[in-house]
Amino acid sequence: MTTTPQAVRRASPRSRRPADAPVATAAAPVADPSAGLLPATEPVRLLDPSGTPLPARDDYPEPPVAELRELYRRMVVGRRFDIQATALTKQGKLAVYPSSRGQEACQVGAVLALREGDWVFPTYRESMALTARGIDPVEVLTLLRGDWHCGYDPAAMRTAPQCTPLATQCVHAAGLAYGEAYQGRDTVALAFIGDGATSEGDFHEGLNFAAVFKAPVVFFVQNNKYAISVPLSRQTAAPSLAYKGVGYGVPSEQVDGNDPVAVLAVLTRAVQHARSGRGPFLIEAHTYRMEAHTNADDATRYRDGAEVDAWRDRDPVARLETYLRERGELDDAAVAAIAEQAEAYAADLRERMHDKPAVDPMSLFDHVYAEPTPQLVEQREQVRAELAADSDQEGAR
Amino acid sequence: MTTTPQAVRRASPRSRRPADAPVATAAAPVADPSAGLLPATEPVRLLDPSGTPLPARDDYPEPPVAELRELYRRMVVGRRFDIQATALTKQGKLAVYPSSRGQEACQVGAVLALREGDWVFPTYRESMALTARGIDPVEVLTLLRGDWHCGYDPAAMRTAPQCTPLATQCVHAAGLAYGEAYQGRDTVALAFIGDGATSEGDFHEGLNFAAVFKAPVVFFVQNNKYAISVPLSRQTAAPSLAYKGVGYGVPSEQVDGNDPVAVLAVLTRAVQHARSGRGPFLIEAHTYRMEAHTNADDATRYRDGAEVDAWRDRDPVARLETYLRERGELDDAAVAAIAEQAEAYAADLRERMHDKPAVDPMSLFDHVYAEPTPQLVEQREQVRAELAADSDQEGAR
Amino acid sequence: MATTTMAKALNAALADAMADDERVLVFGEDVGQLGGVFRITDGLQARFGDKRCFDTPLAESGIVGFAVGLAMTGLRPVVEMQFDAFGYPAFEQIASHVAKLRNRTRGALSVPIVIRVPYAGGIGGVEHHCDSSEAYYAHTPGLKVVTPATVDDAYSLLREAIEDPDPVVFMEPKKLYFSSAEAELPARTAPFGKAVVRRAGTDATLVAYGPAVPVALEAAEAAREEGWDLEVVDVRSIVPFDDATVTASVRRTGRCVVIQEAQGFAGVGAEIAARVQERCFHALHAPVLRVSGLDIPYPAPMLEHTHLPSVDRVLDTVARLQWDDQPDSRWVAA
Amino acid sequence: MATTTMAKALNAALADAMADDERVLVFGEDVGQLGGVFRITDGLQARFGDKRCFDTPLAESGIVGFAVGLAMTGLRPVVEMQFDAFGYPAFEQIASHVAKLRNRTRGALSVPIVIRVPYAGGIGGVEHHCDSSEAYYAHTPGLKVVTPATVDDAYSLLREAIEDPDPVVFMEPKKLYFSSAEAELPARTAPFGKAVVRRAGTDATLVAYGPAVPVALEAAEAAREEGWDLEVVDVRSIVPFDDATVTASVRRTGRCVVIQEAQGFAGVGAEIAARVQERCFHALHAPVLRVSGLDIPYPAPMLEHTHLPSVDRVLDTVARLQWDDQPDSRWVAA
Ligand SMILES: Cc1ncc(C[n+]2csc(CCOP(=O)(O)OP(=O)(O)O)c2C)c(N)n1
Ligand SMILES: Cc1ncc(C[n+]2csc(CCOP(=O)(O)OP(=O)(O)O)c2C)c(N)n1
Ligand SMILES: [Mg+2]
Ligand SMILES: [Mg+2]
Repeated sequence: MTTTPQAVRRASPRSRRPADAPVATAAAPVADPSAGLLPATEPVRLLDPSGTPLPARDDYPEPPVAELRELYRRMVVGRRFDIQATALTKQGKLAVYPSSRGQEACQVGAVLALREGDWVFPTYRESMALTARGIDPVEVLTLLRGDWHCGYDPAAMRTAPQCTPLATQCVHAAGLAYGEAYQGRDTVALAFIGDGATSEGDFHEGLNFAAVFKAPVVFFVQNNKYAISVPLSRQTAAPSLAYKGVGYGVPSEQVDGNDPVAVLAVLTRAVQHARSGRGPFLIEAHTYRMEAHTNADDATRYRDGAEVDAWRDRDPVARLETYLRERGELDDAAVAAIAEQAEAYAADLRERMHDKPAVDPMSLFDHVYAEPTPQLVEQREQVRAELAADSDQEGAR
Repeated sequence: MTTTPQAVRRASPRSRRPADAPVATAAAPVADPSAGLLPATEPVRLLDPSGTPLPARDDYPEPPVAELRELYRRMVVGRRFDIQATALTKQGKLAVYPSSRGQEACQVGAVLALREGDWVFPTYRESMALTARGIDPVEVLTLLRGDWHCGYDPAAMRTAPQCTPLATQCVHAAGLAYGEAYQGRDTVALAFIGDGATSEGDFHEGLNFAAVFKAPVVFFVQNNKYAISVPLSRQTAAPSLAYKGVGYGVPSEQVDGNDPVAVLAVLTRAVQHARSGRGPFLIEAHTYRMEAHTNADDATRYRDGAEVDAWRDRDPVARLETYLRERGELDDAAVAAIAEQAEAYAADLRERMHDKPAVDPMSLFDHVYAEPTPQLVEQREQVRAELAADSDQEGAR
Repeated sequence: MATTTMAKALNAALADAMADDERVLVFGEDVGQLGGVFRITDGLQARFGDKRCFDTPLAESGIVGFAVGLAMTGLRPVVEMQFDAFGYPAFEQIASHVAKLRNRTRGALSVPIVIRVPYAGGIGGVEHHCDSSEAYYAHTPGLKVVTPATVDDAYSLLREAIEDPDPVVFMEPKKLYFSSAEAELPARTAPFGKAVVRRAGTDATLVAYGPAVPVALEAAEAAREEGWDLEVVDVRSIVPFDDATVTASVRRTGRCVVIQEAQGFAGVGAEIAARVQERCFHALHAPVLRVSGLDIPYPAPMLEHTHLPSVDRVLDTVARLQWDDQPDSRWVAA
Repeated sequence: MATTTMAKALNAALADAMADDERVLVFGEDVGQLGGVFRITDGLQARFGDKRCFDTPLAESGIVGFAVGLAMTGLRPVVEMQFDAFGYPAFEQIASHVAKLRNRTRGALSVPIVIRVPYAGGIGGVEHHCDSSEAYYAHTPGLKVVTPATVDDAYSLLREAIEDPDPVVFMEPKKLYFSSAEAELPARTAPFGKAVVRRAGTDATLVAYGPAVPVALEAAEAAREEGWDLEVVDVRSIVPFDDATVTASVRRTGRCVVIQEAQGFAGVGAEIAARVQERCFHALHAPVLRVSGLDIPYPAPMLEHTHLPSVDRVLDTVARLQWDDQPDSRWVAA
């Protein structure tokens, strides 16, 4: 039995789009040059925090209910995964884990809006997005367990290695999206980025390259209000991070990042926008990091419990569950079945994480270059000799 | 007789502002969070291209006529300097010269809007701004003649060394402006930057730091349409570069960069804005680089003469002259007197640039550190010995 | 004398510097309320206020460039790059401005900034958190580069760095943050430009710095069993470098191994080896050998021990110092 | 055989690579219509269209990062950093991504990018236009670093760089751009990883690369007057480095001087000197000496000749190779 969520089955990415990805030209000033570029002043929201639907919107039609059920399922599994991973740190099975609890709607919603052939550019925080994408959870945790840097095959999973140097993935996403379009494929690239990382130069350069080359990229800012300990007020004086789009000629939108229906709706439209050849799109999701930055961090040093508690009431999982129940799309039995799936997923992960993996030190030399240099061959022989001496010594004991 | 334009005499920069430079907080979404941040859709213009005044504006009152006359005088001297510098490259007295012909209104207008105690952060193109600032023209050309990197004393002239690594000066300006405010001084920093350089990460980081720390910086983009050969359409897909301000919570304006009256008016207000503690301001001036990027560049490779010719009709010097003549503030005699000043300035420069300066190779070791390291002392002795051997050899001949 | 850690000594150095000199400002990512991810700036904001110790936007080039501007106004910025590899976004500001501003302006402007870089590995950190980046800075004229290996040096070198009229890249070996020792603070140890003999010996000299110093000392202890009495020199100050102490030691012992944690190729250890053989050629009974990290990207935690210079690797190398005066068989031409 | 310049050879290499392999894209600042500030990309846009050779926004980190993304789709980006110091803004992308992507992903992703860097001085360039930045890259595992000194090597090494499965930092000595030679293009010379003996000699080996190679050759000519017959080895491929050729030469001659234009401290020359003495200790009659630029920021045009390794400085150094088998008086302890 596999407990990995299935990848969404949509049309294949290979497609008919012509190879010419036109380059944008700066428009001459017109009546309102920012028209269509500025975000709405308020985040898009389709459910209120209690799960009650708000008036329907033409611009953001509600996603099909089957997708919402799938969204719910993966969010539940994701959350269970997240809890399990945190537990593994306490048992010393993981060196460190950056939880994304509270950000389930963003992480899963973004992935669900994509086709299988699209590319995801995650940060270290996107573990739930990766599990939602169908990556083996053990491979998701390879980095944090410490047996290698990237545990999954990025090419096979159309998911870049989780990116730690902040914002650097933004330009990769622009390049990849442009390269795909250049080769006639209608792939969309989705770049995750945090609120803090928008301050880095590479965020600017990534947006700008994507805009100038009309690359099909969705830049998805999860504004979880903190960069480790630093609150948003120290990152920007802008009205909101979404207002950065206009400076690149990139349309943008804000979304309630704890409203799973709105997240999926906004992401779906942004992905369509990108895929249709109209260039990049910027989304700022307002959400909250419920846990500390990582298990090694102590969030009580910089924020108080009341703030965290207030966000508990906006829990994205409960919100979607309420809504689906109200609509009659989910009942106790279905909820229990999904919870069971999630438990099985966690149990499987726990079991497979039980033993320390075997890592071969000689593999250190395998992937520095396609072929090791003579210098590396020498160093490899030295390490081989050291290891042999070690095992001789152990044998002698 | 000194032919250096006098520095503007205004109030001294030391002042009464309290040492607390408050840090901005991101505003919660309100009705129109971009209100007051977006630029007007059209560049501010107070004179039409022929020099005829346009209807007066409350928001940008015309600067006092004495300032306009001084502006004219310095523009004429600046242009003459620029022509002289270009001539010096042909005579092999300068290695290279990036002309700013066509940008006189921007370069001189910006400097005139400042007090003596304010700081200027120029790029390699700002030679005319430097002469307008009262820096000895020979010292302005030190960099390009090649006897040392920065020829003037930046601390004394409150003018940073001309900056070549593009956009890096933006963060320096933010730091300096904040540091001055922190120490209770009401200094404003003006950072020049080109259209191309706005694509660099440091432009983003500089604007953001200035905004978050409410540092009194005016970011002045001279959009002269090209970055060497690369047209603006390759730099951005934004409606205009001024639209970048809102993404940082920084108000912005566009100005006709070939309208000297508008440039001075807009800069004056922006400087006031900054000095009053309201944080940075972004200006995009639409102008044109009449010459090639430098004398070493061949602009015919990437733009046609018709485009250049069209801009000839928008000449900022002629525009201001016409206007001042129409107003009766300038007559043939005054124009001739200024032209004579400019000639004298150029003649003096020519003369003083005639001889190759004496540069002492031993000075190479003087300013790497406050005190040379033992390694540098060793290398200095080696060079001293080499030079001694050379001069022995020459003596022997 | 109280027992204290290197982390605490660094914290004390910052606090004392801020108390003694109003111009000192401490800023960077998470250095304010949080006190830094390693708590090196712990308590500074509470004690000196959020104008003197503060968080910035998350942008290293911005942090360093902002410091340049502040230094131009006479302030003394001390900035933190949260981890080694996160100094790279600031590389242009460091190499083209911080290192050069004094020179470019013939001394009219100076940039007495301290850039603190927690560096190197051995702590099970994930990728990009364990680089040894000192050679990039040491190769850049205009920067001073120092790195403590002891608790009192941590305090003293940091105080001196803040007082120094030149920009200093202050490399803090992360794995030694929580090493502790008896130390009487405020301590003042040997100044910049001085290496220190940490252990006297007669048979060979181990030259090391930062995280490699404890490895060298441990190796020297272990070497006694093999009958070798090794001297250990702690470089401390990479730029300026103390040729005198190092060459005096090697001339005495006649043999030398240079140890660094960084990947070897074109690292600081190469410079030291090159200098030592230039200056001590006739005293050497064997080539100057090097022990360093492998020439690979810093590996994942489970493999880092294979990468890091170990006591065994040092001893193996010492064993190759041609004690029998026979050439190293590895390099004998076929 | 026709006479051609290094600039033209590089241009031909790019054109031939683009003609042979559709995946090759050339981009950067001013490389399109202008053909590059040194005209290395001249005519490529006209011939191959503006989808295959194009200008980008002015942002080096963006250029390199964009290339990373393109390479992930199977394309072969060749990017230009307009001048050496303008590669620094891209340093994080180069050190943390380009160099590491293959390793991080156990080979699942690779980044066969060529980063062309016109470097070094001797052309009267203003500040920030003349840095020798090769050591920063050579010290970064995962990058290959090559630098031609001859016209046919310029062609051949660039073709090979573009074909190579690994990222290559291709350092182009600016002052040799307009040096010319007889060359039959397309030429294929020795592959990556091979040094070449440019001049045979018996008394000492000069090891040099890039802009220092002509200096070494000229010095070797001049040395004949002094009675020295010098061998000159052109390194060409800094990473991977050809130990075999260099050590074979030094074992033959027994003496070695390493010449580089970059500032000396912790540069590539230090690595070469360290390696040579490690491997040739018993063959050496004198320490391996180095000639390099001074440890100062690159100076203004009127002073650059004092900074640059000159023929005289090389000869002075050769003179110190202890031809009388007496120790260098400079280093004799007081
Ligand atoms: C270039 C760089 N600088 C610093 C860091 C250290 N660091 C890791 S996460 C983090 C905070 C990021 O905040 P944000 O972008 O809001 O993302 P979040 O962690 O909240 O998801 C910092 C400073 C880094 N990884 N990369
Ligand atoms: C970081 C960096 N990259 C590249 C260059 C090379 N360069 C010098 S000027 C220039 C064009 C700048 O254009 P723009 O910002 O529009 O200013 P302008 O020259 O038009 O005044 C370039 C690419 C540089 N100086 N610095
Ligand atoms: Mg965040
Ligand atoms: Mg321009």
